[in-house]
Amino acid sequence: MSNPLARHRYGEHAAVLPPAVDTTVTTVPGGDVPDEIRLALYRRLEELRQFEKRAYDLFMQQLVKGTSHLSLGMEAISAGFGAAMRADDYTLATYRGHAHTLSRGVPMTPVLAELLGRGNGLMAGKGGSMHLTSIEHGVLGCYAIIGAHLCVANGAAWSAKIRKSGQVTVCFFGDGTTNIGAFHEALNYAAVFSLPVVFVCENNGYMEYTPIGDITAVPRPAADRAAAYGLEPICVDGNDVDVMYQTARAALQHAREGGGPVLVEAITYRHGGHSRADPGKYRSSAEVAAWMDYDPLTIYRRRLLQLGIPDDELDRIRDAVRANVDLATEEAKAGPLPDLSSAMTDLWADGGSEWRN
Amino acid sequence: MSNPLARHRYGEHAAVLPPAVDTTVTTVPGGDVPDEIRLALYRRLEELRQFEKRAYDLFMQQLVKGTSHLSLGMEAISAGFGAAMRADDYTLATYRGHAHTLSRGVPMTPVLAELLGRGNGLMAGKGGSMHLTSIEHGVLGCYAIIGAHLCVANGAAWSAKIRKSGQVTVCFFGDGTTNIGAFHEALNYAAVFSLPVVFVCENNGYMEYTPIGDITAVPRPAADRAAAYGLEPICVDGNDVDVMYQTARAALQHAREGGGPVLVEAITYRHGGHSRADPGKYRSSAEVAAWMDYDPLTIYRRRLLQLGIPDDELDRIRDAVRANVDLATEEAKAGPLPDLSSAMTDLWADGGSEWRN
Amino acid sequence: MAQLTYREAVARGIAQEMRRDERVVLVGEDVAGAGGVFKTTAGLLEEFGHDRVVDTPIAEQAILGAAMGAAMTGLRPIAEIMFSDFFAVCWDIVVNEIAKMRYMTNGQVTMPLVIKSGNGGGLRMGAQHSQAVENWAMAVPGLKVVTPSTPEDVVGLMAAAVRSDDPVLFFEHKGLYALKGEVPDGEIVHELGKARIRRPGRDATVVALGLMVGRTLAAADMLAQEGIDVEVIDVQSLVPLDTQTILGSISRTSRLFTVEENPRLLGWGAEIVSIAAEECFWDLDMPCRRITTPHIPLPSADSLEDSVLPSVDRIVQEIRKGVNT
Amino acid sequence: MAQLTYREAVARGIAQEMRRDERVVLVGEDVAGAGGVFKTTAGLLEEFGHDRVVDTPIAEQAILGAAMGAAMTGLRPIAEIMFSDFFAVCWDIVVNEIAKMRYMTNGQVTMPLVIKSGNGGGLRMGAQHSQAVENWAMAVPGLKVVTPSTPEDVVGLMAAAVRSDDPVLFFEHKGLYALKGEVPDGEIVHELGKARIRRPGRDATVVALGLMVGRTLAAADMLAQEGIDVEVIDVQSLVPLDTQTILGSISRTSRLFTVEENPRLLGWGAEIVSIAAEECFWDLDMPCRRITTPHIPLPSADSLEDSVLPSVDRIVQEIRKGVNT
Ligand SMILES: Cc1ncc(C[n+]2csc(CCOP(=O)(O)OP(=O)(O)O)c2C)c(N)n1
Ligand SMILES: Cc1ncc(C[n+]2csc(CCOP(=O)(O)OP(=O)(O)O)c2C)c(N)n1
Ligand SMILES: [Mg+2]
Ligand SMILES: [Mg+2]
Repeated sequence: MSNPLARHRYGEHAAVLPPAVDTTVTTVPGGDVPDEIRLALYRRLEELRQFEKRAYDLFMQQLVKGTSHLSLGMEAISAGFGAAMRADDYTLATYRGHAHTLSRGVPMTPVLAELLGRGNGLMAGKGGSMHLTSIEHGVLGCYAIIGAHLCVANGAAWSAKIRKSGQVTVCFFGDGTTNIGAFHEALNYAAVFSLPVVFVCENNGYMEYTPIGDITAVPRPAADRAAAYGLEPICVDGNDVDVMYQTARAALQHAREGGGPVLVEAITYRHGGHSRADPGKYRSSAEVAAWMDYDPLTIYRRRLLQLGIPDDELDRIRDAVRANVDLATEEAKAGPLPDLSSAMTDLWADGGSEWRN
Repeated sequence: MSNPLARHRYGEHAAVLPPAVDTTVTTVPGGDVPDEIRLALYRRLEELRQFEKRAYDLFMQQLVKGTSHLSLGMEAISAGFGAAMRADDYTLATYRGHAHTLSRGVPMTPVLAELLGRGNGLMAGKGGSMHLTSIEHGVLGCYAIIGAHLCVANGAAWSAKIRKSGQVTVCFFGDGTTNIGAFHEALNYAAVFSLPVVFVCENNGYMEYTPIGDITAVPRPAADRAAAYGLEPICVDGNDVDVMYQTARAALQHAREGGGPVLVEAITYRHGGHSRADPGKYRSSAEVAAWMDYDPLTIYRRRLLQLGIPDDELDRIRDAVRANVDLATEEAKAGPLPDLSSAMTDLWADGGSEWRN
Repeated sequence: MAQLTYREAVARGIAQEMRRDERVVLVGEDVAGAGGVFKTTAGLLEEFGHDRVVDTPIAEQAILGAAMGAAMTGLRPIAEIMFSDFFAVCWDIVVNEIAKMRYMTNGQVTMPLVIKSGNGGGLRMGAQHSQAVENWAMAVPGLKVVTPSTPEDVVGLMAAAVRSDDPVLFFEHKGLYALKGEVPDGEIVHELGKARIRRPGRDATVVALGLMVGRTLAAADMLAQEGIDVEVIDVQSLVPLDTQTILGSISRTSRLFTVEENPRLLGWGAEIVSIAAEECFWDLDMPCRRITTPHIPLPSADSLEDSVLPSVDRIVQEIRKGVNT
Repeated sequence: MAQLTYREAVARGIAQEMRRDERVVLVGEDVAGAGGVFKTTAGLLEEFGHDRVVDTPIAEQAILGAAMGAAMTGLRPIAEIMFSDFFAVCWDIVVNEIAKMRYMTNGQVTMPLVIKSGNGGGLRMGAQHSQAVENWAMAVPGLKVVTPSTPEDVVGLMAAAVRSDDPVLFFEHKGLYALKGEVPDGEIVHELGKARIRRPGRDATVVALGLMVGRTLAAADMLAQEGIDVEVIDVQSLVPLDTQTILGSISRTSRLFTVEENPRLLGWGAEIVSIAAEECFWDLDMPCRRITTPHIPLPSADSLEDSVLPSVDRIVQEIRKGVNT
């Protein structure tokens, strides 16, 4: 962690280092993960990685319009949670939510088609990259204004509690989000009503172009605030998918069993810029290099090989994923433009948008 | 402190006990206060007490319209701060701000006249009881919507810092206010920019009609959150005006010398209901009685007598204050109604309210 | 048939719906134990218990976020924002989340929730506790907006709001809480989106809302004595808007006035006047007129507040002047 | 005379004022080191240093609170709210505090601050990053509201906003950031509250704002070829509103259109149409018409977004239809 509030010239802050180097991160033991889950985790990491790279390429071809925020380098967090969640659990994520959506099993084609603004998009082109939602898969939405969705997550958790459904709500957000008011309201509220919700702070070290340490009063933006809500501080290695899977299992179990909310801080890094407009030049090349070495996919593949999983089995998975991404790309590109009349539908529950008689 | 989040029937929560009984409160030594300051503190307590009682009587006579929130029982906090502040320091308070305004030396007549909606009111009847402001005395306003003024306080502190004026901003608010988003934003912001601001949480145990412990995840709503902003937890006896004076001095000095923000939690109690509509029936009579015994004025007068200050000197002060309150009442009642044309003035800096040419 | 206050009618309307549908829950600051700071939810905790009637921290974003998330997952929450001025602290959840969610998700989500709030001036509460902000909500696509003016309408519109699968902002006028009125026994459910002609008349159409309905009716009585016979429409529902009733009335009277409590610029009356100027221009015999509070915050002193809110006298004068030009 | 983009003009206007008056400070998310996410503040940190150009946490209430408190105590802050949609997370500070403070204190306080914000649609950013919300601000007494449409106006109106002793909401249209235009050398200061006739014409008055000004001018050119000669007014400043210029134009043309990007209900055009329907009714020859986005959130797909924002074609069609009725 860079030293919070240290004063420095822009771009010359202390490097944000990977967990292996940073001793403030508790590394939950990642052992004990069954092999078939490990393979599923690996597949998911490949999917997220390859999907985001494809999304990037499609931007470059001007096929994705507007803006978009990729999870390259941060895939282990949503992958670990996705694997640990029950099919009917709820996910809420941010504008940086492709990975979180896919991690719940939403197919790639509608997601990619949504990015391309096509009629076969997940929301038929009405939401876009920042608002992926698939109620069918428990994805209650991606939210583009910082803070709100932590409060919304409480509502889903409240309803599950009233309905006694046993569902847990998982809410992902970034380090920068811990400084907005809604974070505080949501955490206190969840604790007061002992709601079954897991808040997951993906600490990638930056709020857009500003190092999180520069604008946060404590070194660990989420974990160091846990006590303010009577919660345990949990800070884990967000690039180790085994750690994330185990962390997710423990957190989900705690919440599901009536233990109330959990706040997890997962340390990670984004490989690229904040959004497609950003080359990420405010980060030193040494810092970027250190994290590229600590890439979740690289370290996981290395681990699986060490555990005796054959190279070509992993290759097969990777190639199968590639075929899927290619197919999804074709299907998305081949998608029709949305029917223009759809712009006027589904404002209201009656399917229309009439405000008068 | 009542046990946070304990579930109980409405009105049957554990009693909120005075600091003398509650061991979680750090009692800053109140010694070492010079006699003339002690007498000034006593006078101020009498003023605040008698003023608020008069305001209450005037409600009862239907002369004060709208709503109003009294500080009866809570006077030691603003009195202690008022005595410790530099004349050019800034105060921001809430809808419960009569005491905080008077504690900066604002005369009683315009304050009372404002409550009565008269033309000689502090804001000529345009603000009312909840918005007392006297820039001349450093009172930057009383704010009636929870949370905002903590953010505004930062701005005054920022400006003092840029202007290198050495002024400190003191911002008063209630226990219930610690759960709203703006509290969190303001505290982090103040810490990040090391602003000369003292946040004073007047913990009177209740958010309107709800015990604070029922809707807050930690027992000490402010002190237990200090660490989330890298600040020291400070929790003091808000009914002991010597303690408050010393606490204020230390906090002001820290902020003035560039040490950054301070967050003080002062434990206190309101004798009456939240506002004039509220008889305060959700509190057990034993609880109210315990606090009536631990009344700031009673304990202070007792202390002064013990310290050898003669009874009749204190009586003289009390009577002088009474004469002032009587005079202010007369002057306020005799005040003219506001000129109706004043409703259209001073929206804009040009003195008018025209929105068109 | 019972005499109920407007305030009691709020609780009755909520109770009616909570009895009918156990998915209906109520959440807000001091709504449970204390029965609401305006006592509009008195008795509900006792009848429905702590699971369904919930006191919250001061955290309006958390309250509305909770209502929204619950509405998306099977409940039908009613949330209270104590004073409508406080919508400003949670406006993001209202306008960017609740209002847009169904549209953005192409209909995957429905949002059956009600936000009730004490609204309006006249109680000497000053500029931060007196605003009438229906126009803030009307400007945002995806929100339904109602303000009842009688106890019976409170019950009927509350029921309609709770049964609506769309988010409804339910504005209760604080100045009407003590108003008494007849409320029929049994279940009452009105329809959203209907204006009511409170008084038929031939000479002018006067559209009013909330507290202004009563003042306008009083003004109409006085004008009648001068031979000016105005039709008073209680618009009640700004979204959906009953343009048929309003335009129909104008086509008969040829004259349009609106009586609004909010500050002048972009009050809801501006929409009604604009619709008239576009759609029944040829019916209009004379300029439209909006009778509003001037474009200022509300002052707190009683004399000042009374001088700026539209009064019966001012309504009479402006209509008389308008009709006689 | 230099060719500047609208985006560069923002930085130039701010720099002009920061050089002149050291009380002017700038605060917002990523405004310093990064020069703003839209690069509208590039170079200011380098010239004015960290004391006067400040990067903040994501905490819009804290940002505007800081600006407000500083304005009350001797500074003249400019605060950035990155996207105007985010006003909803800090609306309380804007409408209940900044706007009302001077009035409530009977003039004890002045509030010389500017809030600049990226506003408007057309960039495929979806419903939460595309709104045009000038009408939200216009409805609140105590706020001045401007939206420049050319680089030169950006500089001149920014200077006027900074020099104003009242709070000004300065809306920058995101869709115009890349627009280039001539900007004279030297100090530029315009006057707040002036509309500009961008194109004189006899047949109709068409009032537009921001991105819609250019589209309306393009539409006017097309209409001219059909012999319809419209006057295009860039309203620029909604508060104060230059009703003289607008009403003067209507008195010459007898026809009023507004072209608005915001959703239909209670867009700023409703105020202008209402003023016309009240004050120059007898000048009007035909119904007024508001050309707006329908009352929906903005969809994100390019084809959908283009279909709902007023386009040059739609403006042409509606004016043609209006003028020919
Ligand atoms: C209320 C609000 N303020 C500002 C923004 C602009 N914004 C979008 S993403 C972002 C940075 C968020 O940082 P963090 O929470 O760390 O998430 P990350 O992008 O790193 O995943 C900002 C400031 C916003 N969307 N909403
Ligand atoms: C944003 C907002 N929500 C709700 C209220 C209504 N309200 C006024 S005072 C109050 C309780 C405040 O409690 P606390 O902060 O403990 O202060 P106290 O009144 O006890 O001094 C509430 C909920 C408000 N004014 N503003
Ligand atoms: Mg981040
Ligand atoms: Mg309290």
